[in-house]
Amino acid sequence: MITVLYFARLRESLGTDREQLAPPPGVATVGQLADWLRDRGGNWTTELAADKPVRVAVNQEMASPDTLLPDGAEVAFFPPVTGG
Amino acid sequence: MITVLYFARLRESLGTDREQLAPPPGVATVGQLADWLRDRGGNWTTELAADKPVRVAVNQEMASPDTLLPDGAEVAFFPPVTGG
Amino acid sequence: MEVRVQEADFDFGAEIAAFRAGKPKIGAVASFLGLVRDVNDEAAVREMTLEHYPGMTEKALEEIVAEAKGRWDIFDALVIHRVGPLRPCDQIVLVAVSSAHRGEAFAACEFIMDYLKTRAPFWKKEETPAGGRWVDARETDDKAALRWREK
Amino acid sequence: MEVRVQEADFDFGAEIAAFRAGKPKIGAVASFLGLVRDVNDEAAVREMTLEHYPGMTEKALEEIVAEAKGRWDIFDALVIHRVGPLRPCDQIVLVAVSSAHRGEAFAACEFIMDYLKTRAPFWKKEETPAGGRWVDARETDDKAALRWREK
Repeated sequence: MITVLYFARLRESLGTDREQLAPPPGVATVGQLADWLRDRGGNWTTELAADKPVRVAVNQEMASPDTLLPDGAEVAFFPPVTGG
Repeated sequence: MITVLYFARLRESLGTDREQLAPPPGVATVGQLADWLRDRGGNWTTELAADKPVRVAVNQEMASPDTLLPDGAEVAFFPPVTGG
Repeated sequence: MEVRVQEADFDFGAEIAAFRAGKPKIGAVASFLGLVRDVNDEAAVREMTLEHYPGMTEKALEEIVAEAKGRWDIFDALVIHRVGPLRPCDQIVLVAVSSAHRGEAFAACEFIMDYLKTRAPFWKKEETPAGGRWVDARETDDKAALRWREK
Repeated sequence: MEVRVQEADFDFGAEIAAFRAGKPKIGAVASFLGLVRDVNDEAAVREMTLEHYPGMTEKALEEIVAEAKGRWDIFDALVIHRVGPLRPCDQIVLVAVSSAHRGEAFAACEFIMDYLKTRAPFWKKEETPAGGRWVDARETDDKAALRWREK
Protein backbone atom coordinates (compact mmCIF):
# COMPACT_ATOMS: atom_id res chain seq x y z
CA MET A 1 0.00 0.00 0.00
CA ILE A 2 1.11 3.52 -0.71
CA THR A 3 -0.42 6.92 0.04
CA VAL A 4 -0.67 9.31 -2.89
CA LEU A 5 -1.13 13.05 -2.33
CA TYR A 6 -2.07 15.77 -4.84
CA PHE A 7 -1.51 19.47 -4.40
CA ALA A 8 -2.60 22.76 -5.95
CA ARG A 9 -3.77 22.57 -9.59
CA LEU A 10 -3.55 18.76 -9.59
CA ARG A 11 -5.63 18.45 -6.44
CA GLU A 12 -8.34 20.64 -7.97
CA SER A 13 -8.29 19.06 -11.41
CA LEU A 14 -8.24 15.47 -10.13
CA GLY A 15 -10.84 16.19 -7.46
CA THR A 16 -8.92 14.51 -4.67
CA ASP A 17 -6.11 15.38 -2.29
CA ARG A 18 -5.21 11.91 -1.03
CA GLU A 19 -5.80 8.24 -1.77
CA GLN A 20 -4.56 4.86 -0.55
CA LEU A 21 -3.48 2.63 -3.41
CA ALA A 22 -2.19 -0.89 -3.86
CA PRO A 23 -0.40 -0.70 -7.21
CA PRO A 24 -0.14 -3.95 -9.17
CA PRO A 25 3.16 -5.80 -9.56
CA GLY A 26 5.21 -4.00 -12.17
CA VAL A 27 4.58 -0.56 -10.62
CA ALA A 28 7.82 -0.19 -8.71
CA THR A 29 8.97 3.32 -9.59
CA VAL A 30 7.60 6.86 -9.70
CA GLY A 31 7.48 6.73 -13.50
CA GLN A 32 5.56 3.45 -13.51
CA LEU A 33 3.12 4.83 -10.94
CA ALA A 34 2.48 7.89 -13.12
CA ASP A 35 1.94 5.63 -16.16
CA TRP A 36 -0.53 3.51 -14.21
CA LEU A 37 -2.48 6.55 -12.92
CA ARG A 38 -2.52 8.07 -16.41
CA ASP A 39 -4.32 4.95 -17.66
CA ARG A 40 -7.34 6.03 -15.59
CA GLY A 41 -8.18 8.37 -18.46
CA GLY A 42 -9.83 11.82 -18.38
CA ASN A 43 -8.01 14.42 -16.28
CA TRP A 44 -5.59 11.77 -15.08
CA THR A 45 -4.33 11.41 -18.62
CA THR A 46 -4.03 15.13 -19.29
CA GLU A 47 -2.67 16.23 -15.91
CA LEU A 48 -0.02 13.51 -15.76
CA ALA A 49 0.89 13.72 -19.46
CA ALA A 50 4.61 13.41 -20.08
CA ASP A 51 4.87 17.01 -21.31
CA LYS A 52 3.28 18.47 -18.15
CA PRO A 53 5.74 19.89 -15.63
CA VAL A 54 4.61 17.65 -12.77
CA ARG A 55 6.93 17.22 -9.77
CA VAL A 56 6.93 14.14 -7.55
CA ALA A 57 8.15 13.65 -3.98
CA VAL A 58 8.59 10.27 -2.30
CA ASN A 59 8.52 10.33 1.49
CA GLN A 60 8.84 14.12 1.31
CA GLU A 61 12.03 14.14 -0.76
CA MET A 62 12.06 15.25 -4.38
CA ALA A 63 12.02 12.22 -6.67
CA SER A 64 12.65 11.40 -10.33
CA PRO A 65 10.87 8.89 -12.62
CA ASP A 66 13.23 6.08 -11.65
CA THR A 67 12.92 6.60 -7.89
CA LEU A 68 11.76 3.35 -6.28
CA LEU A 69 8.54 3.24 -4.24
CA PRO A 70 9.15 1.65 -0.83
CA ASP A 71 6.20 -0.16 0.73
CA GLY A 72 4.08 2.30 2.69
CA ALA A 73 5.57 5.25 0.76
CA GLU A 74 3.98 8.69 0.76
CA VAL A 75 4.06 9.85 -2.87
CA ALA A 76 3.06 13.41 -3.75
CA PHE A 77 2.28 14.83 -7.20
CA PHE A 78 2.30 18.60 -7.61
CA PRO A 79 3.09 21.46 -10.03
CA PRO A 80 6.38 23.39 -9.91
CA VAL A 81 6.45 25.35 -6.66
CA THR A 82 5.56 29.05 -6.50
CA GLY A 83 6.06 30.16 -2.89
CA GLY A 84 7.85 33.18 -1.48
CA MET B 1 40.91 82.23 0.85
CA ILE B 2 40.03 78.60 1.30
CA THR B 3 38.67 76.63 4.24
CA VAL B 4 40.55 73.44 5.12
CA LEU B 5 38.92 70.72 7.22
CA TYR B 6 40.52 67.69 8.88
CA PHE B 7 38.70 64.57 10.04
CA ALA B 8 39.29 61.52 12.22
CA ARG B 9 42.94 60.50 12.70
CA LEU B 10 44.17 63.61 10.85
CA ARG B 11 42.08 65.94 13.01
CA GLU B 12 43.52 64.39 16.16
CA SER B 13 47.10 64.20 14.96
CA LEU B 14 47.17 67.74 13.55
CA GLY B 15 45.32 69.17 16.54
CA THR B 16 42.83 71.14 14.46
CA ASP B 17 39.56 70.47 12.67
CA ARG B 18 39.37 73.59 10.54
CA GLU B 19 41.44 76.54 9.38
CA GLN B 20 41.14 79.47 6.99
CA LEU B 21 44.12 79.74 4.66
CA ALA B 22 45.34 82.06 1.94
CA PRO B 23 47.71 79.82 -0.05
CA PRO B 24 50.50 81.61 -1.94
CA PRO B 25 50.47 81.87 -5.73
CA GLY B 26 51.59 78.52 -7.11
CA VAL B 27 49.22 76.57 -4.86
CA ALA B 28 46.43 75.97 -7.35
CA THR B 29 45.70 72.26 -6.97
CA VAL B 30 45.00 69.74 -4.23
CA GLY B 31 48.46 68.23 -4.69
CA GLN B 32 50.15 71.61 -4.40
CA LEU B 33 48.13 72.42 -1.28
CA ALA B 34 49.22 69.13 0.32
CA ASP B 35 52.87 69.90 -0.57
CA TRP B 36 52.58 73.35 0.97
CA LEU B 37 50.98 72.02 4.18
CA ARG B 38 53.60 69.26 4.41
CA ASP B 39 56.28 71.94 4.50
CA ARG B 40 54.98 72.97 7.94
CA GLY B 41 56.98 70.04 9.33
CA GLY B 42 56.23 67.76 12.30
CA ASN B 43 52.94 65.89 12.08
CA TRP B 44 52.06 67.79 8.92
CA THR B 45 54.98 66.15 7.17
CA THR B 46 54.19 62.64 8.43
CA GLU B 47 50.40 62.72 8.14
CA LEU B 48 50.42 64.17 4.62
CA ALA B 49 53.38 62.08 3.41
CA ALA B 50 52.93 60.81 -0.13
CA ASP B 51 52.73 57.17 1.02
CA LYS B 52 49.88 57.86 3.48
CA PRO B 53 46.41 56.91 2.26
CA VAL B 54 44.97 60.39 2.68
CA ARG B 55 41.76 61.27 0.82
CA VAL B 56 40.79 64.79 -0.21
CA ALA B 57 37.42 66.34 -1.03
CA VAL B 58 36.94 69.74 -2.66
CA ASN B 59 33.56 71.33 -2.05
CA GLN B 60 32.35 67.97 -0.72
CA GLU B 61 33.23 65.99 -3.83
CA MET B 62 36.09 63.49 -3.86
CA ALA B 63 39.17 65.05 -5.47
CA SER B 64 42.53 63.96 -6.86
CA PRO B 65 45.96 65.65 -6.66
CA ASP B 66 45.34 67.62 -9.85
CA THR B 67 41.89 68.91 -8.85
CA LEU B 68 41.89 72.72 -9.01
CA LEU B 69 41.07 74.79 -5.92
CA PRO B 70 38.38 77.39 -6.68
CA ASP B 71 38.45 80.57 -4.64
CA GLY B 72 36.51 80.05 -1.44
CA ALA B 73 36.80 76.27 -1.74
CA GLU B 74 36.11 73.94 1.17
CA VAL B 75 38.94 71.40 1.12
CA ALA B 76 38.81 68.37 3.43
CA PHE B 77 41.64 65.95 4.27
CA PHE B 78 40.73 62.61 5.83
CA PRO B 79 41.68 58.91 6.05
CA PRO B 80 39.92 56.23 3.96
CA VAL B 81 36.35 55.96 5.20
CA THR B 82 35.21 53.24 7.59
CA GLY B 83 31.49 53.71 8.11
CA GLY B 84 28.67 51.22 8.03
CA MET C 1 18.14 28.18 13.08
CA GLU C 2 14.41 28.43 13.05
CA VAL C 3 11.83 27.68 10.35
CA ARG C 4 8.15 28.46 10.77
CA VAL C 5 5.20 27.90 8.44
CA GLN C 6 2.06 29.57 9.75
CA GLU C 7 -1.26 31.18 8.82
CA ALA C 8 -0.77 33.98 11.33
CA ASP C 9 0.90 37.25 10.44
CA PHE C 10 4.26 38.08 12.02
CA ASP C 11 5.84 41.25 13.40
CA PHE C 12 8.87 41.83 11.16
CA GLY C 13 10.59 44.27 13.55
CA ALA C 14 9.99 42.13 16.64
CA GLU C 15 11.25 39.03 14.84
CA ILE C 16 14.49 40.72 13.78
CA ALA C 17 14.95 42.21 17.25
CA ALA C 18 14.57 38.81 18.91
CA PHE C 19 16.75 37.17 16.25
CA ARG C 20 19.77 39.30 17.14
CA ALA C 21 19.09 40.15 20.80
CA GLY C 22 22.02 39.70 23.17
CA LYS C 23 24.44 38.47 20.49
CA PRO C 24 27.27 41.02 20.31
CA LYS C 25 29.24 38.94 17.79
CA ILE C 26 26.67 39.84 15.13
CA GLY C 27 27.82 42.69 12.89
CA ALA C 28 25.36 42.18 10.04
CA VAL C 29 21.74 41.14 9.60
CA ALA C 30 20.53 40.81 6.00
CA SER C 31 16.82 40.28 5.66
CA PHE C 32 14.16 39.87 3.04
CA LEU C 33 10.46 40.55 3.31
CA GLY C 34 8.15 39.25 0.57
CA LEU C 35 4.77 40.94 0.17
CA VAL C 36 1.56 40.35 -1.78
CA ARG C 37 1.39 42.65 -4.80
CA ASP C 38 -1.95 43.90 -6.10
CA VAL C 39 -0.86 43.25 -9.66
CA ASN C 40 0.80 40.15 -11.07
CA ASP C 41 1.23 39.52 -14.79
CA GLU C 42 -1.08 42.44 -15.61
CA ALA C 43 -4.06 41.08 -13.67
CA ALA C 44 -5.47 42.80 -10.59
CA VAL C 45 -5.03 40.52 -7.60
CA ARG C 46 -7.68 40.90 -4.88
CA GLU C 47 -6.66 37.96 -2.79
CA MET C 48 -4.40 34.96 -2.97
CA THR C 49 -4.23 31.65 -1.17
CA LEU C 50 -0.99 29.90 -0.36
CA GLU C 51 -1.16 26.13 -0.20
CA HIS C 52 1.70 24.00 1.12
CA TYR C 53 2.70 20.41 1.79
CA PRO C 54 2.74 20.12 5.58
CA GLY C 55 5.80 18.28 6.80
CA MET C 56 7.73 18.39 3.55
CA THR C 57 7.69 22.19 3.50
CA GLU C 58 9.35 22.51 6.89
CA LYS C 59 11.83 19.79 5.96
CA ALA C 60 12.72 21.50 2.68
CA LEU C 61 13.20 24.86 4.38
CA GLU C 62 15.42 23.30 7.05
CA GLU C 63 17.53 21.64 4.37
CA ILE C 64 17.91 24.94 2.51
CA VAL C 65 19.00 26.74 5.67
CA ALA C 66 21.42 23.92 6.54
CA GLU C 67 22.92 24.18 3.05
CA ALA C 68 23.36 27.94 3.48
CA LYS C 69 25.11 27.36 6.80
CA GLY C 70 27.45 24.92 5.13
CA ARG C 71 28.31 27.35 2.38
CA TRP C 72 28.80 30.59 4.28
CA ASP C 73 30.27 31.65 7.59
CA ILE C 74 27.00 32.79 9.16
CA PHE C 75 25.71 32.63 12.72
CA ASP C 76 22.03 31.97 12.27
CA ALA C 77 19.05 32.10 9.92
CA LEU C 78 15.34 32.59 10.41
CA VAL C 79 12.61 31.72 7.89
CA ILE C 80 8.92 32.47 8.43
CA HIS C 81 6.51 31.68 5.61
CA ARG C 82 2.77 32.21 5.73
CA VAL C 83 0.07 30.01 4.18
CA GLY C 84 -3.67 30.46 3.71
CA PRO C 85 -5.55 33.50 2.41
CA LEU C 86 -3.56 36.72 1.90
CA ARG C 87 -4.35 40.15 0.49
CA PRO C 88 -2.27 42.87 -1.21
CA CYS C 89 0.33 44.41 1.16
CA ASP C 90 0.21 41.33 3.40
CA GLN C 91 3.50 39.80 4.46
CA ILE C 92 4.26 36.42 2.85
CA VAL C 93 7.79 35.52 3.83
CA LEU C 94 10.64 36.71 6.02
CA VAL C 95 14.21 35.47 5.69
CA ALA C 96 16.91 36.86 7.97
CA VAL C 97 20.57 35.89 8.24
CA SER C 98 23.13 37.07 10.81
CA SER C 99 26.91 37.05 10.47
CA ALA C 100 30.01 38.95 11.51
CA HIS C 101 30.40 40.70 8.13
CA ARG C 102 27.83 41.72 5.56
CA GLY C 103 28.96 39.75 2.50
CA GLU C 104 28.10 36.36 4.01
CA ALA C 105 24.73 37.55 5.34
CA PHE C 106 23.67 39.01 1.98
CA ALA C 107 24.73 35.94 0.01
CA ALA C 108 23.12 33.43 2.37
CA CYS C 109 19.88 35.42 2.56
CA GLU C 110 19.54 35.63 -1.22
CA PHE C 111 20.51 31.96 -1.59
CA ILE C 112 17.81 30.90 0.88
CA MET C 113 15.17 32.95 -0.99
CA ASP C 114 16.26 31.61 -4.40
CA TYR C 115 16.16 28.02 -3.21
CA LEU C 116 12.91 28.52 -1.31
CA LYS C 117 11.33 29.76 -4.54
CA THR C 118 12.25 26.60 -6.43
CA ARG C 119 12.43 23.85 -3.79
CA ALA C 120 9.96 24.52 -0.99
CA PRO C 121 6.49 23.10 -1.73
CA PHE C 122 4.26 26.19 -1.70
CA TRP C 123 1.71 27.09 -4.38
CA LYS C 124 -0.02 30.41 -4.94
CA LYS C 125 -3.55 30.76 -6.25
CA GLU C 126 -4.61 34.29 -7.11
CA GLU C 127 -8.15 35.65 -7.17
CA THR C 128 -8.56 38.18 -9.98
CA PRO C 129 -11.67 39.77 -11.55
CA ALA C 130 -11.41 37.00 -14.18
CA GLY C 131 -11.52 34.28 -11.51
CA GLY C 132 -9.02 32.14 -9.61
CA ARG C 133 -5.78 31.04 -11.24
CA TRP C 134 -2.77 29.07 -10.10
CA VAL C 135 0.43 31.05 -10.46
CA ASP C 136 2.89 29.51 -12.90
CA ALA C 137 6.48 28.97 -11.84
CA ARG C 138 8.74 31.70 -13.17
CA GLU C 139 11.64 30.81 -15.40
CA THR C 140 13.62 33.62 -13.76
CA ASP C 141 13.30 31.80 -10.44
CA ASP C 142 14.89 28.68 -11.90
CA LYS C 143 17.70 30.79 -13.30
CA ALA C 144 18.19 32.55 -9.97
CA ALA C 145 18.52 29.21 -8.19
CA LEU C 146 20.80 27.73 -10.84
CA ARG C 147 23.45 30.43 -10.58
CA TRP C 148 24.39 29.25 -7.08
CA ARG C 149 25.58 25.96 -8.56
CA GLU C 150 28.48 27.68 -10.26
CA LYS C 151 29.90 29.03 -7.02
CA MET D 1 14.26 58.14 -1.37
CA GLU D 2 15.34 59.17 2.07
CA VAL D 3 18.77 59.53 3.67
CA ARG D 4 19.23 60.31 7.36
CA VAL D 5 22.38 60.77 9.44
CA GLN D 6 21.59 61.01 13.12
CA GLU D 7 22.86 60.40 16.65
CA ALA D 8 19.52 58.96 17.78
CA ASP D 9 18.73 55.29 17.57
CA PHE D 10 16.02 54.13 15.15
CA ASP D 11 13.26 51.53 15.30
CA PHE D 12 14.13 49.05 12.55
CA GLY D 13 10.68 47.46 12.38
CA ALA D 14 8.82 50.78 12.42
CA GLU D 15 11.11 52.18 9.71
CA ILE D 16 10.51 49.20 7.40
CA ALA D 17 6.77 49.30 8.11
CA ALA D 18 6.56 53.00 7.21
CA PHE D 19 8.83 52.49 4.20
CA ARG D 20 6.41 50.07 2.54
CA ALA D 21 3.06 51.15 4.02
CA GLY D 22 0.21 51.59 1.52
CA LYS D 23 2.30 50.61 -1.51
CA PRO D 24 0.74 47.46 -2.97
CA LYS D 25 3.11 47.43 -5.96
CA ILE D 26 5.95 46.40 -3.64
CA GLY D 27 6.62 42.66 -3.73
CA ALA D 28 10.07 42.69 -2.15
CA VAL D 29 11.92 44.59 0.56
CA ALA D 30 15.59 43.72 1.02
CA SER D 31 17.20 45.27 4.05
CA PHE D 32 20.47 45.40 5.90
CA LEU D 33 21.11 46.20 9.53
CA GLY D 34 24.68 46.89 10.64
CA LEU D 35 25.48 46.44 14.32
CA VAL D 36 28.38 47.20 16.67
CA ARG D 37 30.34 44.01 17.41
CA ASP D 38 32.08 43.56 20.76
CA VAL D 39 35.15 42.20 19.02
CA ASN D 40 36.95 43.60 16.01
CA ASP D 41 40.34 42.38 14.86
CA GLU D 42 40.79 40.39 18.07
CA ALA D 43 40.41 43.38 20.40
CA ALA D 44 37.49 43.72 22.80
CA VAL D 45 35.48 46.78 21.83
CA ARG D 46 33.71 48.52 24.72
CA GLU D 47 32.54 51.56 22.82
CA MET D 48 33.03 53.22 19.49
CA THR D 49 32.50 56.69 18.15
CA LEU D 50 31.39 57.41 14.62
CA GLU D 51 32.58 60.68 13.17
CA HIS D 52 31.27 62.06 9.88
CA TYR D 53 31.61 65.01 7.53
CA PRO D 54 28.30 66.88 7.88
CA GLY D 55 26.94 67.89 4.50
CA MET D 56 29.23 65.75 2.39
CA THR D 57 27.99 62.55 4.09
CA GLU D 58 24.35 63.18 3.20
CA LYS D 59 25.37 64.21 -0.31
CA ALA D 60 27.46 61.07 -0.81
CA LEU D 61 24.65 58.84 0.44
CA GLU D 62 22.14 60.54 -1.85
CA GLU D 63 24.46 60.05 -4.81
CA ILE D 64 24.90 56.35 -3.97
CA VAL D 65 21.13 55.85 -3.73
CA ALA D 66 20.59 57.74 -6.99
CA GLU D 67 23.15 55.52 -8.69
CA ALA D 68 21.36 52.40 -7.41
CA LYS D 69 18.08 53.74 -8.77
CA GLY D 70 19.68 54.26 -12.15
CA ARG D 71 21.06 50.74 -12.26
CA TRP D 72 18.11 48.69 -11.00
CA ASP D 73 14.37 48.76 -11.40
CA ILE D 74 13.57 49.59 -7.79
CA PHE D 75 10.84 51.70 -6.23
CA ASP D 76 12.56 53.30 -3.30
CA ALA D 77 15.50 53.20 -0.91
CA LEU D 78 16.02 54.27 2.69
CA VAL D 79 19.37 54.82 4.39
CA ILE D 80 19.73 55.68 8.08
CA HIS D 81 23.26 55.95 9.51
CA ARG D 82 24.07 56.81 13.09
CA VAL D 83 27.00 58.91 14.34
CA GLY D 84 28.38 59.60 17.81
CA PRO D 85 29.08 57.14 20.62
CA LEU D 86 27.85 53.55 20.16
CA ARG D 87 28.19 50.34 22.16
CA PRO D 88 28.15 46.62 21.25
CA CYS D 89 24.75 45.47 19.92
CA ASP D 90 23.83 49.06 19.01
CA GLN D 91 22.42 49.68 15.55
CA ILE D 92 24.77 51.56 13.19
CA VAL D 93 23.15 51.54 9.80
CA LEU D 94 19.93 50.53 8.07
CA VAL D 95 19.59 50.20 4.30
CA ALA D 96 16.26 49.11 2.81
CA VAL D 97 15.26 48.80 -0.85
CA SER D 98 11.80 48.05 -2.26
CA SER D 99 10.98 46.62 -5.69
CA ALA D 100 8.47 44.43 -7.49
CA HIS D 101 10.77 41.37 -7.53
CA ARG D 102 13.49 40.28 -5.16
CA GLY D 103 16.55 40.23 -7.43
CA GLU D 104 16.61 43.99 -7.91
CA ALA D 105 16.04 44.72 -4.22
CA PHE D 106 18.86 42.41 -3.11
CA ALA D 107 21.33 43.76 -5.64
CA ALA D 108 20.57 47.43 -4.97
CA CYS D 109 20.69 46.96 -1.20
CA GLU D 110 24.08 45.26 -1.31
CA PHE D 111 25.37 47.83 -3.81
CA ILE D 112 24.35 50.70 -1.52
CA MET D 113 26.10 49.08 1.45
CA ASP D 114 29.27 48.36 -0.54
CA TYR D 115 29.46 51.91 -1.86
CA LEU D 116 28.56 53.41 1.51
CA LYS D 117 31.51 51.52 3.02
CA THR D 118 33.98 53.03 0.58
CA ARG D 119 32.49 56.40 -0.42
CA ALA D 120 30.52 57.90 2.46
CA PRO D 121 32.69 59.95 4.83
CA PHE D 122 32.28 58.15 8.15
CA TRP D 123 35.12 57.13 10.46
CA LYS D 124 35.03 54.68 13.36
CA LYS D 125 37.14 55.02 16.48
CA GLU D 126 37.03 52.05 18.83
CA GLU D 127 37.69 52.09 22.57
CA THR D 128 39.47 48.90 23.65
CA PRO D 129 41.27 47.95 26.90
CA ALA D 130 44.46 49.05 25.11
CA GLY D 131 43.03 52.52 24.38
CA GLY D 132 41.31 54.28 21.51
CA ARG D 133 42.18 53.39 17.93
CA TRP D 134 40.91 54.51 14.55
CA VAL D 135 39.61 51.62 12.50
CA ASP D 136 41.58 51.02 9.31
CA ALA D 137 39.74 50.71 6.02
CA ARG D 138 39.32 47.07 5.01
CA GLU D 139 40.76 45.88 1.74
CA THR D 140 37.76 43.55 1.40
CA ASP D 141 35.50 46.61 1.35
CA ASP D 142 37.39 48.05 -1.62
CA LYS D 143 37.07 44.72 -3.40
CA ALA D 144 33.36 44.51 -2.61
CA ALA D 145 32.79 47.96 -4.11
CA LEU D 146 34.97 47.28 -7.16
CA ARG D 147 33.04 44.23 -8.31
CA TRP D 148 30.02 46.41 -9.19
CA ARG D 149 32.10 48.10 -11.89
CA GLU D 150 32.16 44.94 -13.95
CA LYS D 151 28.38 44.69 -14.20
